Amino acid sequence: MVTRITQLPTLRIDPAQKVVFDYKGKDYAGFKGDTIATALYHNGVKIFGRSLKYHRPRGLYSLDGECSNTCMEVDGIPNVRTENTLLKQGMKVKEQNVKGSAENDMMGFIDKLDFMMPAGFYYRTMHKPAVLWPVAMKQIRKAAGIGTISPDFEMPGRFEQIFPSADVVVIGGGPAGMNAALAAADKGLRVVIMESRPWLGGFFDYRTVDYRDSEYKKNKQLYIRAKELASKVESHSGIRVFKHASVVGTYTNNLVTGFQIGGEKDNFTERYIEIRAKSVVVAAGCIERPLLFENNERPGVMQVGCVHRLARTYGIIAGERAVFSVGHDLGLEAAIDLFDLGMKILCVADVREDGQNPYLMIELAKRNILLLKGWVVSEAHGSKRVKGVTMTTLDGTISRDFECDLVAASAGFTPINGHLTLAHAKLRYDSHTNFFVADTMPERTYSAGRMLGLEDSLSIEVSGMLAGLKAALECKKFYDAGICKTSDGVANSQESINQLSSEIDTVTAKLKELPGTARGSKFVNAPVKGRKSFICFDEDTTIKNIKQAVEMGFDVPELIKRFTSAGTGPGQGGIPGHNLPLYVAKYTAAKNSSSGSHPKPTNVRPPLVPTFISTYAGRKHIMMKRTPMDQMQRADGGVFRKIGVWERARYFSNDFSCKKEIENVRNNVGMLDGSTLGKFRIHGPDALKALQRVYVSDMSKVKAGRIKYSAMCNDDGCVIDDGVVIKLGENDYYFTTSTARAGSTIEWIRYHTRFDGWDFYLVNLTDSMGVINLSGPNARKVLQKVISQDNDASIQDVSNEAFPFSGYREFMIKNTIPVKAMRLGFVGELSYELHVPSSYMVSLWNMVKEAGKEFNIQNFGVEAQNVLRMEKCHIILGQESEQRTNLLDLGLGFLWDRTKKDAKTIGAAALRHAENDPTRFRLVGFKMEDNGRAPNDGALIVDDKVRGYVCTARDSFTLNEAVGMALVESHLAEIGTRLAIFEDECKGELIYGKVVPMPFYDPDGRRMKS
Amino acid sequence: MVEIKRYSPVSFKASPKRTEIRDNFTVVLEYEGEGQQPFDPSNSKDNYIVDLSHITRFDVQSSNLDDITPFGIKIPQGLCESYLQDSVLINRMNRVQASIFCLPVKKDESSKECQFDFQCSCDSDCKCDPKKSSAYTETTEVGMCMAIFGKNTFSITEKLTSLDFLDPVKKTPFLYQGPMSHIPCQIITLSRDGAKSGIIFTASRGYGKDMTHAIMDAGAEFGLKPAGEDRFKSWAGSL
Amino acid sequence: MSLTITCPVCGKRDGYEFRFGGEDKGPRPEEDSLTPQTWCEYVHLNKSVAGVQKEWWVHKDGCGSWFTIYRNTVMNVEVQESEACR
Amino acid sequence: MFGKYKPMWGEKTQLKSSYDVVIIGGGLHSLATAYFLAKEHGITDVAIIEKNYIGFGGAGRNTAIVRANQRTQYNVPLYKEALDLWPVLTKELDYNLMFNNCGNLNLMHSEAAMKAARMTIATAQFHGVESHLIDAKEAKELVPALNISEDITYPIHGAMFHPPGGVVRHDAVVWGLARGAAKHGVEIHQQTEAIAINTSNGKIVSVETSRGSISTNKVLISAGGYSAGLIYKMLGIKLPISVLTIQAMVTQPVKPLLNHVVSSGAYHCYANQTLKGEIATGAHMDHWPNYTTQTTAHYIKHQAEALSEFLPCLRGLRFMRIWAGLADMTPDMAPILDGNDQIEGFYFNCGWGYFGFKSCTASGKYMAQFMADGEAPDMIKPFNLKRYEQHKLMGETAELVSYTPNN
Repeated sequence: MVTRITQLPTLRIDPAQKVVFDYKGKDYAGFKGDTIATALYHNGVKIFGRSLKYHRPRGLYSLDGECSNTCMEVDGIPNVRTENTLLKQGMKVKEQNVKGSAENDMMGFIDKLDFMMPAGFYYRTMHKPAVLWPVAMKQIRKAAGIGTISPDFEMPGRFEQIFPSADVVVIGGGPAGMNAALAAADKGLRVVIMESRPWLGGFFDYRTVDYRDSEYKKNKQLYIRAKELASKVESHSGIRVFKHASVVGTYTNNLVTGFQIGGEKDNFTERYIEIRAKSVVVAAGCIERPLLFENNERPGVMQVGCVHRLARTYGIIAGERAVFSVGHDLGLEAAIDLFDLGMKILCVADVREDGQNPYLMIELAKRNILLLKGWVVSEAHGSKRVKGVTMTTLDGTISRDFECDLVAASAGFTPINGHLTLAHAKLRYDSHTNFFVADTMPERTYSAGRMLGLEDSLSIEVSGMLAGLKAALECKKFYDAGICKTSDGVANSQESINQLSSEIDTVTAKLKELPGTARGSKFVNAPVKGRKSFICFDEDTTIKNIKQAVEMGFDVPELIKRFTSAGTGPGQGGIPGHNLPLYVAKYTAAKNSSSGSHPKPTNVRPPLVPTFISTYAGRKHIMMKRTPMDQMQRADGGVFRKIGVWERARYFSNDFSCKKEIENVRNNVGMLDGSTLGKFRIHGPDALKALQRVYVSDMSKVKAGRIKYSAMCNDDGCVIDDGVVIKLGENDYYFTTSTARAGSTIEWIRYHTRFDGWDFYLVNLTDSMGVINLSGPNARKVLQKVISQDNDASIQDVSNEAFPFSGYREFMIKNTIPVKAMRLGFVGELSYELHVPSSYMVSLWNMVKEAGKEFNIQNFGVEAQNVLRMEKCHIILGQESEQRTNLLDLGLGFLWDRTKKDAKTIGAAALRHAENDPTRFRLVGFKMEDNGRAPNDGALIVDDKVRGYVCTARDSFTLNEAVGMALVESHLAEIGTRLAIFEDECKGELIYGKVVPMPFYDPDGRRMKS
Repeated sequence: MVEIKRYSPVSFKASPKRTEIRDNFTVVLEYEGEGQQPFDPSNSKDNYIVDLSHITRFDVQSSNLDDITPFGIKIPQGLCESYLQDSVLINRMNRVQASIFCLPVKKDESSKECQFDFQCSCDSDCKCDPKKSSAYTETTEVGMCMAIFGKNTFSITEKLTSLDFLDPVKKTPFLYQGPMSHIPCQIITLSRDGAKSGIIFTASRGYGKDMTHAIMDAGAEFGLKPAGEDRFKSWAGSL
Repeated sequence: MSLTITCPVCGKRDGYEFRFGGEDKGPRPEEDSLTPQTWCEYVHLNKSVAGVQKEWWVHKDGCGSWFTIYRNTVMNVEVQESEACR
Repeated sequence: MFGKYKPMWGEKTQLKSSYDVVIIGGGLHSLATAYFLAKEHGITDVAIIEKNYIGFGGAGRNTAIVRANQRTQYNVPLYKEALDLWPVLTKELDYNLMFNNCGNLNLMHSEAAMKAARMTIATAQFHGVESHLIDAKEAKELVPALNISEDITYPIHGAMFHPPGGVVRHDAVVWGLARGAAKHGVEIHQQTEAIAINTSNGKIVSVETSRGSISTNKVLISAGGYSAGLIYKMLGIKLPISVLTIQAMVTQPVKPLLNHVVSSGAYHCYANQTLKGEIATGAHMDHWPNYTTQTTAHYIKHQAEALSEFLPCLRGLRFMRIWAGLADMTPDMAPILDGNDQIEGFYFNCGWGYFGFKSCTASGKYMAQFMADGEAPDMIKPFNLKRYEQHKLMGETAELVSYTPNN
């Protein structure tokens, strides 16, 4: 148990509120505001898990999740970064990747076998002899991975998504970000600020040194200044604050994505956030650069900020006897502050020979803290946790050992550049700050604060203000150039732009007077061999591994990353991101004895913070279309399937052969809901021209009162759609398309006429009309009954003479329901298609059903229709056609009018080119030999090669034999040709069919046409 | 005997309190538990959704839209601008196309209900009466139509679409043609004024059920409630 | 990357509201003029420019307009026509 | 135990002024072609010219999935041979390519898809490639994490199970082939950009690079997604290719969860577990041409939505990294392997779409033969460019050609 300081003004825990949780089956308690890791640390847990490859013990190192050291399983969820996950009542916490326990891991011996595992060793081992590999692979798989997830795991919680609109997004809720937000919001813009920690304040939040703004002069401490800024931001009506919200992606055109973790009062566990801003300010701050020395990840080695924040934010003094090895003034500041909070500090090594802040030197001296300038920690001792360290001078000539249980180690800082590079900023290494800095910024994006290399508190704030103003100016310019000049919300006059520009000049000048970028600490690695100096903790990649990779010819950091895996673990490159390129540059320079190449940063990839799949998914609603008959058909026992964008009744019983449905259509009468058919009106002076372009037939021949069946092709001459066209008036047509094409028909027609400048107008009426397909020998009788009720005598006549095949009529049912009726015959029977306004569909359906009762009217579904039309050899596009078949191959050449060349009909040229090619596929009908069963759809037609395939084949109840249609090479298309059919799982046993004339059912069309 | 009835593609999990049969639609005027009556749109903390799928709508297309005057009203010139006059809402969709919504309005007000009262004096080549001119197509049945209004209107929409309803460049009422819950919609923002904020939108009729579900789910945290047409009238009347 | 496209009717919108309609190859050729080669060129062949190209788009989730834009295929961003000449 | 660390593909050398063969692009198809040219045909005076570093493009950004269950008879034998070559090459190159033949499970979400699968399966079986249609329950037994309930957008009806397929460590193939080719004398020149190809009287004469001119009379462009643009830029030959950006991503690593590759056309999604334990999963692509390898917010979200439905336990995992590569798509989803036709000595190998990884070994083998003989071997003859103007699309996809690249 570590004693807690419970009285500090900077604390973010509430010691009055206990939170009980379960760790490995036992109850532990932390405080409200604790992270899981701080609560565990408070309870004396120092080893959180074991490393991926060597099973080395790992402890708390940073507090922002830059490595997987504190990843644990929480409530069944693996790889939870406990160091920045808030503790909740009742949480169940477990260690990962251990055999036994994290404290005593039976796999720990692997740490000694590192000599067997140089960089890329997998590639050079375990494949000789070949039988070894499958065995080895199983072991590798078991050893890999860190956490465990069960295949039936159900993610608890509610995940939401929002797409807030904003003008400016500020990334980072520290002093620079808050200033940027205030500056932009004060100009009347809509600002969103996103901060990954649960509070605003950032770099100021835990620091008690004085804020040196001359305007205040009140000896104010930084954390107080942070609170002041936070309250301004949170109360500003123009600023929307997302706390506990990490940005995970930044993209071109100022798109920012992230997610927020829900608090107690929120109705979400996490929510995905996506914002299309007009300008972005990145003020993401810095993380610490790990110091490279032997055993630099031993539990007890922590980053300076981690030690400092543990004390100031969580009230935890991380060790009894501490040694510091730092490279910057903040390290010295932390040592002083921690000393004052009661930490025993044996020494502070600073890699810098000089340049320390004199004030801090005096304060150290006042406290008798030993400062070793030009020294660095070279090795941590202790097998499971730090028991001591060796400190050396930078050249390694003098060394000193200290016994200690805490090493606060930090080589310096490195900016969090991911938000910039993801949005295409190009980085350059700056030798003054020793930062990678953005050379070219993404459009309308500005950065501010510490990531620029600023350390002075006022400079940081002013840089934020400047970035906020610049962002505001971009937005103003955007609105000023807006397509609509009807702005009322924002004053966009040139005047306000000028005013803003001059304000920017003033602030720029002010910033110039303030301290500029600080000199950063140079890249240092302790004078050791680096066998266990880890450049990447997640992947156990050592300095030695990097050297090996370079020797083998990998000279680009990005490739070394691939070869050694460094930076590819759950820490998202946080640990090696800076050190890897620097080390590679240094090592290759030394190797080639050149003066040094420029460090090239490795790629950063989204998500910048590991993000739950459930969070990205947010609230995904299944969006399907339903016909007006949906509920009723379900009540009638319809078995529904999602077909394209629609929910459709495919069957009306669990007999998927649909025998009853089929027989009832053939013998009595059936009704099918065809509402999904595409339906359109085209009108305007050039409507006919447009139809001539897209349909293969001569559409000038469409007659009033008649329907015209035709097809649309693509430029390859493949049929993309078929349907009927009805002439409603001069240059006014109603036409139907297949269900699949309904959504793209308008787009298609407009595309193919886009250069012509024709005046025609299209209206998609698909959803506005329900369609009843009334089919079967009794269909006429049913229709007669439905319409006889009120139409006048001339309309009432639906005899074959008055309403023949291919006829079109309009009725009013009960003087109320307008119906467009077409005499068609897709299923091969006497058949009517009734188009009715969708809202009336249920009523008309019920009327038809009632009228049909005496004729045993029944529902039939899409599959029954499929079989019925197959017997009649009517094709379904996509089923009897594909990429390799054109209009002619399908036997639909009769639709094509070759005389209308001026129409530049789509597909016509291709049809002309291909029509004499003897090697094409042909659609044929076949029946099975010797009363054999039907082959599976998709079976192949073969000889020694594949010669075609079966499109649709069924054992026909109507014909009492097995029939089908197939696409075959044209030399097999002649009537009487024997087809050898190869089915899946046939084990070489072929079955045979014979090409027969089409259609199989009612070949002379008497049933359909009379 | 089958009773002739028209059905909306939208239905709410709420019990109608008062209904009215109109043109064979059963129009809900008020649902149980809708909240305070009479409704004061400018001072309400609640958020409502109203099914307006029964209202008459038209599509009008012409290469010369300036000539076309639906119900005698000029079509707005600016692309994606809307114009609301009495009960007629006209939305300029593109260079050659506009949509027209005939909104229900308060009976007791002097404003006319366009679709019933409109008298056209043209004898031939009519450009103002949708029933006479071939430039118009009735689209009532093409889409569902709903209104969402209340102070959290845009907190609800931001969960469903990235369209920027609060874009300061836009002036209400204005039209968005864009996706909501992944479905292409026409969305007209009628007001962005605090508690009076609200939109009307249409989308393909077939999506009625799933769209309703998506909106109710998004609106749950803001207490989004189904309301009857009367509440819509009070709101629309206050604009 | 995150493409936005400026629709001549609806303004600047998210790229996913649109559908790509191919490199601009000019007006549809006369049917009689087409040989298999010129047909193939018009229908199938592309320049696949790594740089700025003129291309067709339709605002499928919006107003339904077809229009051309200039886009830099290396950066996947819409650019001004003036930049296309560079 | 491992001896001295030596550069795997030779020390950096000067670019010579002439080579027998110049190969533009340092990806898998180039490396494989070079390897087979040198090993099988004794043509060792070969330079590979790579603008960035070997494996920079699709070679290092692909699904790593291998399989041989293509749709049509021209493709199946080629992919079968490619699949059979992994263990052979592991031995030959003495480099562990880590072939994990865990089998592929291609999910079917409708009756229509089951029918389509039958045709593909029959084609595979006809050519001696193991592939079976299984129902949803059997699929669930193989992959317990599958959600076979009805309440998802695309309920699972069954799957095409292809046991010989699996996953190969893609980087290993790059490095192994590079090492193998270099051993046989092939020179690999990284950071070297091909700028122009010079012809004379319809014959190749030289290649201009950023490091000088090379005279040669045989050039191969097999630069993956960059091929189409380069071929047009350097030689004015247009191709029926749309270069699209395709994305893939991984979750944080977990202990074994998926023992097979799972893919779904309806969800535009595949998922498999790498040897490191990450769930590698890939996506649909933007259907407009691009040379960018930047990722989008749209697809990582789309992927999460899809996985949430059919592999719902993955909701508890976090995405860690997303990246993108290029796929050069043809209208019929089959590649174009052609050459020595329009321009003597000029060969090209492109249009692999997202099948470039699984095919690279066989493609390299036959392109090497093609370049050695000057005449296309029967195996790759059908993949000529002429087929497009002859209206003889190959049918690797059933989808009809539209104005938008299909994928």
